[in-house]
Amino acid sequence: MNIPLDHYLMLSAFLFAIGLCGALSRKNAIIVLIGIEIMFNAGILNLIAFWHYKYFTSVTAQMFAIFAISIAAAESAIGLALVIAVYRHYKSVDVDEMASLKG
Amino acid sequence: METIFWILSVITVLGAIFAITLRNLIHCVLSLILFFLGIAGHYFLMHADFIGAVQILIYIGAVAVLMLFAIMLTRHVTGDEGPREVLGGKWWAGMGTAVIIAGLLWAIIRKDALAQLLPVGAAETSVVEIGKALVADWVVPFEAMAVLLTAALIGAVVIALEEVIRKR
Amino acid sequence: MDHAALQHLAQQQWLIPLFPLVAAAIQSLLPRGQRKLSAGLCIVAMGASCILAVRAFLATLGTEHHEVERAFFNFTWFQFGNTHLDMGLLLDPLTAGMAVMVAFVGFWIFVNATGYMAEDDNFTRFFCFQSLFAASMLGLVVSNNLLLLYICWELVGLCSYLLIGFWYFKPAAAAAMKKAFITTRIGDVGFFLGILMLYWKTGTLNLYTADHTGALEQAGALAHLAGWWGLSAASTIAFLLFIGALGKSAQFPLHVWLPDAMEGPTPVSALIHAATMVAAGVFMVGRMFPLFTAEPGNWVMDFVMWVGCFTAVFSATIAVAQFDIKRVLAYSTCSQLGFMVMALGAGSLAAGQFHLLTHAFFKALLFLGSGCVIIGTHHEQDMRKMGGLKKYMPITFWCYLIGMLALCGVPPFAGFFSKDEVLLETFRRSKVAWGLATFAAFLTAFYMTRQMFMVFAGKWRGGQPDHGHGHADHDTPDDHGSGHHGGEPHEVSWNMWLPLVVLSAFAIGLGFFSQQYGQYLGVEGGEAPEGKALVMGSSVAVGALGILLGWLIYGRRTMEHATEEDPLSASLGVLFTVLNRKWYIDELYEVTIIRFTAVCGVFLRLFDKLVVDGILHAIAWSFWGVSQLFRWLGDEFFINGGFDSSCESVRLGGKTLAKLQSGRVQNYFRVLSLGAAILLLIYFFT
Amino acid sequence: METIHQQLRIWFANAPDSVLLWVSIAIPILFILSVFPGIFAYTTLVERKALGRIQNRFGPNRVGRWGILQPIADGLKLLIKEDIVPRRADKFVHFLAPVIAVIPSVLLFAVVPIGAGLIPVDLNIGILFAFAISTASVLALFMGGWASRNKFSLLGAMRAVAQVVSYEVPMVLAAVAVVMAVGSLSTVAIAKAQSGGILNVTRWFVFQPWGFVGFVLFTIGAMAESARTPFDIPEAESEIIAGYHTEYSGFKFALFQMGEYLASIAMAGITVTMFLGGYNGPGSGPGIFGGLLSMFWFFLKLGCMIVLNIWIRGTWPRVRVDQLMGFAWKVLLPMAIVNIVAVGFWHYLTFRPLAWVVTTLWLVIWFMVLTKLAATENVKPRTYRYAS
Repeated sequence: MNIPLDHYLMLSAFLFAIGLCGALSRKNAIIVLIGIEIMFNAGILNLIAFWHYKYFTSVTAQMFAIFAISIAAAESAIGLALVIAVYRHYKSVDVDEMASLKG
Repeated sequence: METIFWILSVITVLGAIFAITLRNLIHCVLSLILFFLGIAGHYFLMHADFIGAVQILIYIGAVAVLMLFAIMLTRHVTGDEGPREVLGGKWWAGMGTAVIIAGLLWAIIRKDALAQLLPVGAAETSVVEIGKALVADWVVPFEAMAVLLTAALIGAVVIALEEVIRKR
Repeated sequence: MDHAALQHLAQQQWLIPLFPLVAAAIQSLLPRGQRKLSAGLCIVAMGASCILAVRAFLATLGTEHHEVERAFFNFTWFQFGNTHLDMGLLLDPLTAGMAVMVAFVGFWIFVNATGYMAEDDNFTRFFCFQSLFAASMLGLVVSNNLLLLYICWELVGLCSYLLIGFWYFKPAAAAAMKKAFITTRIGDVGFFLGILMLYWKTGTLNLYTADHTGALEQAGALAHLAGWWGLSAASTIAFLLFIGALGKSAQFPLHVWLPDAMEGPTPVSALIHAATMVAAGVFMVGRMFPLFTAEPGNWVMDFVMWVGCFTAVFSATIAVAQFDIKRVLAYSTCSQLGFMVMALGAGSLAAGQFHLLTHAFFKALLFLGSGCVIIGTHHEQDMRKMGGLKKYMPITFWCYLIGMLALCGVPPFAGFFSKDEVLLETFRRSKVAWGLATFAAFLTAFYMTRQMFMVFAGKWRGGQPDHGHGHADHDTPDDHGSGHHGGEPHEVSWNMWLPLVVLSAFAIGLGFFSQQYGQYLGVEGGEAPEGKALVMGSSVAVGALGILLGWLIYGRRTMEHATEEDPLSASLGVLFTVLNRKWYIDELYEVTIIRFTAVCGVFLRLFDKLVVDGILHAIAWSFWGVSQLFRWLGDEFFINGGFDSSCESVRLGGKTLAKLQSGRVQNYFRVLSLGAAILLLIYFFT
Repeated sequence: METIHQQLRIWFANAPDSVLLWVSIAIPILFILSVFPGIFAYTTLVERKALGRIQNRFGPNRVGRWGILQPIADGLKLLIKEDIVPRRADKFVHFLAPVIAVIPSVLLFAVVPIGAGLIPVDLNIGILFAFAISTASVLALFMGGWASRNKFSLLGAMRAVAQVVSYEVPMVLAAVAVVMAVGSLSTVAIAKAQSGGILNVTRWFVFQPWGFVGFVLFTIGAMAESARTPFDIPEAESEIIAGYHTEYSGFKFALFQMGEYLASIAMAGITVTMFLGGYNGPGSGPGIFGGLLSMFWFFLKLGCMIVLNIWIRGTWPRVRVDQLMGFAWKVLLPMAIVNIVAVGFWHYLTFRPLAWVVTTLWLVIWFMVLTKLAATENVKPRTYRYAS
């Protein structure tokens, strides 16, 4: 395989931008979470790419990837639970409507 | 192998784009799954088998399913969005920022010599190594992660159950 | 006892605080009804700790060397990068003696508490806190590490907070708990600074280490490093640490919390004022003593001595004019702590620590005795409403008498020897301080005699059918003396007086070991110092004088009615009121420090409103400006239309962002990514 | 794959390497795609015959002798039936769901060693791969149920997702016990670890206390995961018609069935590999004869597992939803964790008789405790609040 590292980095950058775009512009909280997940994945992809191209003798990158994935899982669980709770309250998952801290 | 890379990349990018642009939320999550699969494929391609399997197990098996459930609990089960919002309203703000960031990253990556690295016949890390590292050098983060996941589990249950508890 | 065995014992020191800790953990889960189990658990755990402490103590006894036999066990708590935080356990004479005292006195206090708290609903909660208190104090004693010591120190503070406010429904108790916590916290700031500075200068928090690089073993080196205020580093650290002790051991400017702490149940008072919390400060100074003495001839030691001396006299004067039985003891504790601190300041570790030990025994005795009196008279604390208790409570009387004589420094009792030693050491350092301290000793004898006569002599002045404050509501079934509607005092049950008897034995006998204790600590005993006869004579003389005066004023003619004026107040006039109001220190703090803090609060709020909010608005506008700049840059350099429009979008986004407080998550997020973009731009162009 | 490649290289030394590579990739794929659907087809026949026998009737007996051509007839019938798609259905997802249902099931066979040295891919994360793939099967059920725009379908889908997610946990933990004992995630290594002993039989994990418990847990989990009776509440016909495939007909329905059966067979294969010694049996080993024998043993055991599944299906009533969930979380999950501890005992107690005693006692005591704790429900006559 003769793909240089920058292909992966650019793919990852591109995915990150897509996720960012989704998180910034969609109103639906679930899609915002999806965007964040995409960004997470782009980051982890970067990590693994660097591991594969440069630091393959070390196990650190994989450890980081595992921890990042676990954290992302926890984050999405909490995020979605929050979305459900917010929905119960506002009857909406539109992030623009969640502008008040008052219960 | 380049072919596989390009195919996977196209799948991944398309999955990501659809995941944030489609109107139907369920479709969004389904294309997100496609995206996750593409990423997992990339991991397998880079001989990070374990991470790939973990990616499928956690993201597709847990996160995506969770999202489907959340959609079911918060929307009409059809998952349709209300008014059309794609490519309208605030859309351009996000798009602009994203394009700027993507462009800058692109430029930076192009500039960096490191990015021209070619793979050096990387040996894959065996699962045994990962396992040993997890319980030896990385045991504190590992334990912290366990605590975090437990806390997240309990927290998610509590947040989601709040209404039920209050009713009692 | 060879060193290996000692080492082995040092490794097991952690067991001593473990038992009460486990007991506390279990009790926190017990239902409220499990009184017997809770108390039993607590006492058994404390007994086990006591046995272990005695075992460790016996092991340290056998050493005949001139070098202090010291064993320690350090282990790494956790590690980050190359830095690692250690924990350690220590076994040396100071620790062993202190641990035995804490565990032993604590044990008997627990036994007494089973009687004192018998009527309380929250019996298990009380014992849970007590156990935790004992555990943290024992942990503090056995630690070979300032971090562990600090953790336990704070735990002790927390437990005292919980225990003083045990009856949190009483407003006075709630206020007292806060006062105790906040006042000691002021001292803790100093303590913490001292710890930080120590770590900064030595790179370790272990007191002793195997390779002789422990904090105390570097004291000599620290004495040659420059610190603050023209002191050497060692003395600076010592000074900061002493501020911590100042709060914990209730020395002069920070003494105000201690008398208020009387709002807690009496066994708590015994535990706080005798064995544990206040002792913690003195013990800590003793523990860190090498730092204090590292640099000879600086003002820190003098400062310590004078603070102690002043507190001793000052509190003794207040104690003269108090009517609450526990308050008299509280100020007496302050005063005695002043003696200990003074001794330490005079440079004698042995005298200070020995007085700490003896004082712990007889003050615990006195407090438990006052607890018995309070129970025996059905929750009466005002001495004016007591009297004649000798007839009703003989056992308590005799034990109390022993405690009182010990405190007054009457020759064969423990207090005589230890106080004598303190005075002697002070005499060698400063004659003025010695004079003042002797005066304080005189006052001590006086106010204790006053108390004795008011409480035990004469005739019973309480017990009027209409007496007291809501006595009716605890006429509910209680196990001691059911038909006591007349308020007749009665002797307490055996589990309350037994501790008194045991502690009395120690209050009598402990003093004879004063020489041995000095040797045991490894401090060279002064060979027949000059002025020994003078000091001893004057000390006995003032003790006798104080008792005599007390008898003259209060003993010849005892009070007849509770409302009768104190004979002293007639002769002292305004001064008596001032003393009764504790020199108006609380009021002084009220008008100075607290008022000042409130003013500061108002000022800070203004600052927040004007400056911080102003900065926030400025940031908002600058963001808008940045987005304007972007537009301009974009127009100038990239005439490309697509880029132009995206810049336009950024500008639009920027405009939205100017309203920073919109509460919209996505807006924040947009600012964030914009910031990231700017950072990337900077990275790209530099 | 590599071994096939090497073998081919020995046999056809002249052929170009790339051709050999593609051929060596194609062989296992073709094998899986031909053999296992066949097994699936005849499993349905066996199932119907066996159920017929259990329910005191004949089962299919018209098409061919003993109904032997029945699966082919069924397949033909389903192929030529009209494919009905509900008008309001999400057409694309509705179409995609049955396809996706089959893919993970087929992929599962990639890590099942069917004989000594006979495995499509010897992944060093074999078991993890299997679990990762099998979670994906839940998506097909969800997509099918959701895309149909039918509330029964949707209910079935939700039930399926909840059930699969719940049973995944004890199943994985049961497998962890094996992984711990072997020290590898590779299915080949797991099978290899069970060879040896008397007649290649005594080292099967099922003959060890923790292995037996693991086997039971895993079998129950696998059964629930593939939604077979008694755990078939996602398609409980008396409650929600046919669950997620209510709106499917024709060949799409067949694909759903196929996915389900293939997953069940593959899970049986993994069970065999992990607990029943895999391909190990008397006479199995390297070489042509040993290899054939090992394949024989593997398929024999697979058949036994399939028959066991059918037998359980025929004899046990369906569980309720709450019982299903309670069983997974209150009994299976703690038992699986206890089992992991048991493996620890087994590993560290090198004196075997002692290990036997300790492990067995540990497991038995916990089993009794857990069943006692879970059996809080008193069976009382039902009371009807509004209809008495």
